Amino acid sequence: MPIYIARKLAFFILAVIAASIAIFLLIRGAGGNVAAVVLGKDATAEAINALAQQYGLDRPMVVQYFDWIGKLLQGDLGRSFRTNESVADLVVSRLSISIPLCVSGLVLGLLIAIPAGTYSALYSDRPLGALVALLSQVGIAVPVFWAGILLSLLFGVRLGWLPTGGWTNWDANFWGAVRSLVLPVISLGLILGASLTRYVRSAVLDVMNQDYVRTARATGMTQMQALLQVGLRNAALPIATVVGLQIAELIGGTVIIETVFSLPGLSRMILANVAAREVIVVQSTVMLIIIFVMLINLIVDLLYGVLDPRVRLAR
Amino acid sequence: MTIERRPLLALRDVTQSYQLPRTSLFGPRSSFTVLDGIDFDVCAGEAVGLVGESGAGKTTLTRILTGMERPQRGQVEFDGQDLWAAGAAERTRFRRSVQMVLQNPRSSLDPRMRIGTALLEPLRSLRIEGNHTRRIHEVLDQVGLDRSALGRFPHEFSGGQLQRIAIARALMPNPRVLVADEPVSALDVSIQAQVLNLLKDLVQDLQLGLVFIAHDLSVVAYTTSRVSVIAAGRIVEVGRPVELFTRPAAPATRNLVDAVLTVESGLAGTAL
Amino acid sequence: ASPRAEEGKMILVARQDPGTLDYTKSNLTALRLWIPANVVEPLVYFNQDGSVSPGVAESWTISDDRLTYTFVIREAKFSNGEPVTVEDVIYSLNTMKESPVSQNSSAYQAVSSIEKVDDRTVRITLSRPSQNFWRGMGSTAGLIQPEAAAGTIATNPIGTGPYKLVSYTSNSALEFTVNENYWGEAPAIKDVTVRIITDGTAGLNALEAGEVDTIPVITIDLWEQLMARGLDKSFTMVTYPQIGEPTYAVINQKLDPELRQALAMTLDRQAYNDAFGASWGAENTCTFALPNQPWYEPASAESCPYPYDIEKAMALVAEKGYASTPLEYASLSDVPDLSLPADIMVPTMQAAGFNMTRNAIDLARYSQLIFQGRPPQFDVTVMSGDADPAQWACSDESQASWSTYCSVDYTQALADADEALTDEEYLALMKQAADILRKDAVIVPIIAKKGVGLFEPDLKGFLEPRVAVAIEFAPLHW
Amino acid sequence: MTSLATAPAPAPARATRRRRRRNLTLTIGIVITAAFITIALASFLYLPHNPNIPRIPDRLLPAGSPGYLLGTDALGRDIFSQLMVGARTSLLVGAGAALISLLVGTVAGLSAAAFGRLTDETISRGADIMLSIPGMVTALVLAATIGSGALTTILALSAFFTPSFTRVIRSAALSVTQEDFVIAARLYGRPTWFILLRHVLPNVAGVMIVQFTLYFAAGILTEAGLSYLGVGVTRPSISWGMMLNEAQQQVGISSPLAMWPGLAIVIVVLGLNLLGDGLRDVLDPKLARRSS
Amino acid sequence: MTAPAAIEVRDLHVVYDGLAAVRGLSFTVPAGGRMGLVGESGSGKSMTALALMGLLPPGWKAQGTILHDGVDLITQTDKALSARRGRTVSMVFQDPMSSLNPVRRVGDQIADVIRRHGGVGRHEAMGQTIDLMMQMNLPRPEQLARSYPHQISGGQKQRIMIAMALACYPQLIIADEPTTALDVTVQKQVLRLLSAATRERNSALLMITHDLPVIAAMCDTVAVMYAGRIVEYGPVRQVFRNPRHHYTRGLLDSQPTMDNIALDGSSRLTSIPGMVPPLPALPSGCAFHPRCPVATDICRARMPEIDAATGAACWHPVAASQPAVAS
Ligand SMILES: Nc1ncnc2c1ncn2[C@@H]1O[C@H](COP(=O)(O)OP(=O)(O)OP(=O)(O)O)[C@@H](O)[C@H]1O
Ligand SMILES: Nc1ncnc2c1ncn2[C@@H]1O[C@H](COP(=O)(O)OP(=O)(O)OP(=O)(O)O)[C@@H](O)[C@H]1O
Ligand SMILES: [Mg+2]
Ligand SMILES: [Mg+2]
Repeated sequence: MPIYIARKLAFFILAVIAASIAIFLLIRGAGGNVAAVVLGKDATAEAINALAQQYGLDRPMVVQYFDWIGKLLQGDLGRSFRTNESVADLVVSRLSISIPLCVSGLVLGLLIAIPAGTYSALYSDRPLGALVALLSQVGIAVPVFWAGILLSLLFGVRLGWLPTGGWTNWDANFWGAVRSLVLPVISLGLILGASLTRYVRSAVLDVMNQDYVRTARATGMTQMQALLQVGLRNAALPIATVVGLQIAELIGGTVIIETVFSLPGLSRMILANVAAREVIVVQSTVMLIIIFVMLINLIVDLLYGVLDPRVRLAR
Repeated sequence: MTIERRPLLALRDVTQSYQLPRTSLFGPRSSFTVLDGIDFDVCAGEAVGLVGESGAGKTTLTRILTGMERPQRGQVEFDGQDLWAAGAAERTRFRRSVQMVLQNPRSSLDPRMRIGTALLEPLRSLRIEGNHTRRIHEVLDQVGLDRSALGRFPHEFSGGQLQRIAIARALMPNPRVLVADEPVSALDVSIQAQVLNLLKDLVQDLQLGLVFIAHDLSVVAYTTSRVSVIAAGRIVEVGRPVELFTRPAAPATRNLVDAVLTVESGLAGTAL
Repeated sequence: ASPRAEEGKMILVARQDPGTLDYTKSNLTALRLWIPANVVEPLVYFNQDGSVSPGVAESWTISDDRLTYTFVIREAKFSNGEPVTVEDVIYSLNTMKESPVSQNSSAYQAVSSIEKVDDRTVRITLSRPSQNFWRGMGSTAGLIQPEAAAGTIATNPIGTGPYKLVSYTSNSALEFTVNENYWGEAPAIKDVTVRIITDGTAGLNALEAGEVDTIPVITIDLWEQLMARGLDKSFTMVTYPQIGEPTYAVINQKLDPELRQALAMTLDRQAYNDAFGASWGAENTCTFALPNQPWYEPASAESCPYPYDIEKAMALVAEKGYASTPLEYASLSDVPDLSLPADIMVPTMQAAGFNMTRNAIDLARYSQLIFQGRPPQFDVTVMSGDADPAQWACSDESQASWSTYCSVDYTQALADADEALTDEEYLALMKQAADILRKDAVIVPIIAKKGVGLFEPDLKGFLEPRVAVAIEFAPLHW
Repeated sequence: MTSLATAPAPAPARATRRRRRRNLTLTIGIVITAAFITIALASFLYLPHNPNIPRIPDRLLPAGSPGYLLGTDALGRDIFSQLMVGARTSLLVGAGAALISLLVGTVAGLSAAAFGRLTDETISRGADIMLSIPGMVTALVLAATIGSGALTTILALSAFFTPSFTRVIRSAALSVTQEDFVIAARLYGRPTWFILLRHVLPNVAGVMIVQFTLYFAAGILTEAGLSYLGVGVTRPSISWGMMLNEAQQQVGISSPLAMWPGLAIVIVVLGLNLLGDGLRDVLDPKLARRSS
Repeated sequence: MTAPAAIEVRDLHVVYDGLAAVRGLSFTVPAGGRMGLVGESGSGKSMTALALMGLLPPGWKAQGTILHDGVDLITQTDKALSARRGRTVSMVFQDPMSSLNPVRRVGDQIADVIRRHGGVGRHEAMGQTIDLMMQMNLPRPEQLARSYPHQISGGQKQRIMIAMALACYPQLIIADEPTTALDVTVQKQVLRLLSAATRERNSALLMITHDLPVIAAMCDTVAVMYAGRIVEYGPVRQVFRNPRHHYTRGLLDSQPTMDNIALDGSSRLTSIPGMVPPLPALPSGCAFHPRCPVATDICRARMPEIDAATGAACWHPVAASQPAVAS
């Protein structure tokens, strides 16, 4: 186990470094004079050069990279060119939307996927099981933003039950904030749920076909007991892995959903800042997201170690 | 009978070990000796058996025997020449002369390759000239297969037939030694006999050297005239099958002999 | 009735996030709608009727030769409690003078000195008379901020206005509350929230659902929807010119003038106007102004040098062989209102026989092309924005920037107008200047959109913007 | 002994019923995919209207209006023609991205499986790293870097599909390289590259085709997302996602505008997924139960 | 008929959508008796066992009668069967490597069975588990009980499986090739253990294997299966010493014995030509006829039933006096 942990940690660090270089190159490679964009169309050339100098954008790339990384390591995410706000503050203010959105979307997705996937795995011969499988196929084919548009057309425009978009701050109007998250979360959860259903289904199918489940049944467990006591515990491992991997996709989904519902979340912030070439904001924020995803995957891996004695006890 | 033995293929004091995965964060990686000072040989027209428990090192030994792995210590000698010291021409001759039959007949043949093509593969690979069609027909006759097999795919055959095809493929380059690693353990009882008989015939008819591996002593004993018992990477006993059965010396041999169940002993109530 | 009426609150909708609140460096409408007049005040206010009222300046005198302006600064406090000093005023004006936003700095072109006379008086001396200067003092160029708080201007601008900013969460909301230190009469509504809802439909939904009280600026893409939903009936709809954006095609000045003119003939103003399904809110025009400006004229045979005439354009293309000139239409991909003009114009230009390719490009890349020494690749683009004709002015080609019109004549004409001593003279000169621009088919006006706002019927008192486009909260009341 | 009766198919009993359902899946998948490709190709030969030329007087006509099968959009452009051209984009981007990923993923996956532990570790860990970078975010940044357009979209999608291809092909190839026939080929002297091409590649072809089909679908879906965000395809090219982006500005007036492109995406993606699943059952029985 | 049979199977069919893996099987295992079911791969042995347990794979249906403990198992609900599985009838599977839950300690897995059926507390169940493991000759049972399956050897795992099967003193234990996956040297120990432990508990044993010597060593009666049917049925001694069906005869002849070995290479095994037919392509009549040396038209046309006198389902049984195995 210590070796396992050490390997995973080492890989995590390596991965973060690799990702940071990739992100830096990608974003710095982006066309556009940062300072010019930041200053807007009426800016004078002198002002632009001054700004570039002020933020050290005229230094060599390598220097800029290490400067950025060095500050990042000290917890300094940098500052916005336009507002001089600290990126950390920006991110934190956005997280109050993105995290609830992501987490509830994921939870909803799992709440849908685990029962639905399990049911359709066990009863693929029954009409309902086949229906669930079909629905999950259809759900996978539905673009998350289209689901969002349709939901907002139905519940927002036609029925007028829920806001079609926009955001009220938590402290301004708690229930208002909750209401503005309902449709986004449902869209995200439904679509995520559809694809997770497939994974759960195949994981459960896989596990329930294992010899040890047959053994459990042969020693007197009912189908349901075998599922709950043996099947799910074992299926949890592959499902956890998939969920870890899906986090990256979930974040992709939130970019779109935040746009559909005009939620000022983290992803939207990135979108806006990419357009504005706020390189520091984009770099640091994207990096944070990547670290977050990698951290989740690290946790899943370590969890795997805890859940699976084959890994845990391998010294 | 003890004329001068001139082994065709021989291992001399062969040792092989593998590195084990790390067990502690720091400290050296330990290694694991799979084969330890092995001496082993086979002559033309002779069937030699190798038995041993699972993990004893049988498959590793075949890999060294066929030149797929280079031993850490010791020599592999073919026709009296050290394989790993020999030149390219010698190596090519070795490749043609030592062929192998593997355990699982179904996975021994590429499912997407017609039998005819599969049989030609060794000839092409080893750049053997000559009338290939005639050679194929010859070999098919030797293993008792119909020519109609050539156009078909592996999934159209039964396990026993596939093992024959695998044997046929091994025979294509006209080898002098055939190494068979558990060639019958995946086969049904009624089929197993067909393959064992075939191998025996080939040794006789073609003066092949056969290295036959199994963990079932009775099967090995039936097929071969000399058996080596391997345990934990060492050859612990060599002898004629009958002698091993009746007077096993090494504990490992005794275990294997003990393990043999026969219908007769079962009926007699002495089996367990 | 809005539930906010009782509590003395009000929620407005903004369509765009300002990103930064530094009005000295940014001239985004999204910022100029909310901060000037409400939070930061100019020296003076120009009223609708042409009269001038005091702002940060309590009173002023203008010398007869219109070269010396003396402002007496009000004894007031900024919202942070600090008193307004002459130093703050001088700092503010100097900052604006140096502003990277040409709209701000251009007001100071004629300024030769800004000096303190005494603790309450500032004197500004001009080298020549300037209409721009005087108008600027009532616009963003005349906004007064405390020097001490300059560091946080981007997120928390401070001023003397009736409101102060409580918080700004980008892409979410701006929160305002009354400024206790305000020198004037306390406004009726104490707390104001500007909620940023970028999706127009969502904004209208929010209004209809009573979640918000007003959308003071509704862009043209929503007008059709607004009518279809009958919102103009259930809410008070106001139209006013100041916020309207004129849309104009910008044709690269480097192109042959006759080619430019042929291109201008393909611009079908009526089709463009109709495309929004709301002809009530926009007018076709060939002048460079908003309807509140005196030199404005709707499109007509007289005012349009190159009216839409596809046949003539085709004939010209054939005659002059323009089909062989590769042309590029740069459509800014991240500015949503700009794809529609391209959708309409590019096919028309192609139909006329021009060898036109449409190239989507984002703002950042666009700016790169201009600023990094590379000549602009684009040949035709469409912009919408302020109606200040001075913004195109560019005296020689080395100064060329995006949408500039580099012409000595034009620059001179504008300068002459600037020096006008009377409004009549100014108007006449501006018309002459506009004529030069119009005839050269570099910046080609298409339509002028009105400003349109919807208000909760109980919300009264809307005043047309006085400081540039600023929506003033103070006059509004339940 | 020379009789060669035709022999046991691996799971002969495995059910006509299931096979029937599998065939249905496959058939629906093939039909939808074929229709989609046909429409995309047909759009080069014939379009009811030019999808980019506005006809303002005909704007916002409902479906079934004379001359406009599915009606028109806010500029009077024919929806059906736009959908046809959009199919082209989806085909190009989806297939293009899947193809590039397939090529790179195959090379990487096969190398990882064949060239020893170090190569394997490097490639696999590299793929892991890429997998934990959110694809949509990468695509956004990439679109900003290279500029938006079909090509960028293809590149961005390939960048984040490739690791999945690599992983899947690697593990398929790994299981093939452990088969005895590979050992046999090595035994009679075939070099690694030959084994990869002649034995491994044909045997992972099934996996490759399935993976291609599924990611073809994923590519269409993601392209739609990017174009919806405005960083994908822009006019004069047309994509379904872009149509949805435009339609969303009109939802208050005409909600059918948001229906057609969405439906098109769902049907095609569903069709390709069904095709992929169907093919997986046929080509790759070992993987049939696992879906990835 | 003094004691009721441990299990009585009458005309059992196991079918799936028109395919029949088992076609009309009848046999009885008396209480405490030991029966062997022998046949080649695909002959339907495992399907029979799973049918008896009520654990057929999805889609498969059992038809006929399976009398056990006074009830017909085929008519029972899954819940009722669950209460029996592991208590009155239990099973040992072929592959011990994959038959234990990888994420649960082996001791707990045994204790679970005891608690499920014995209604005893946690602590007591653990005590019984340790006892049981001791009886299975497992070294250091306390420590082993805390291990996970991947930490112990195959032979030990199979003993754990046997312990689980025997935990509740079942009337019948079905062992489906319990030693095929094990190392040869371990096979005998496990068989010995299974034999002794069932005898001790007076549990009947249904031993399923393709290995004739194992049947000879373990069982009293034997049923030889071919293509889903029993082709020969009778006491082991009688069937093996004097097989009446040509298939049984062929199987016995294919077996390497001391004789072949002693002759040192010169002897040959007799093999059965051809191969086992696949399910969807079963030959008409007697399924063995294409491989049978004495097949005639009637063999091709009609399916023989078990003859009470010979115990073989054959139109032309092997003559009674011809011994197969030298005695
Ligand atoms: N490449 C390798 N790296 C590390 N250990 C290995 C390697 N190959 C084989 N071993 C180990 O060497 C030992 C001998 O393996 P080998 O396959 O030769 O045994 P075997 O006698 O053929 O067994 P079986 O009867 O199960 O086939 C085993 O313990 C195995 O785990
Ligand atoms: N899940 C299944 N689906 C379809 N057919 C099956 C299934 N399991 C077994 N079969 C078929 O049923 C027949 C009987 O299989 P069974 O497993 O009972 O044979 P067996 O005698 O146990 O063979 P083995 O010695 O290989 O275990 C075989 O032809 C097999 O192909
Ligand atoms: Mg081996
Ligand atoms: Mg079986």
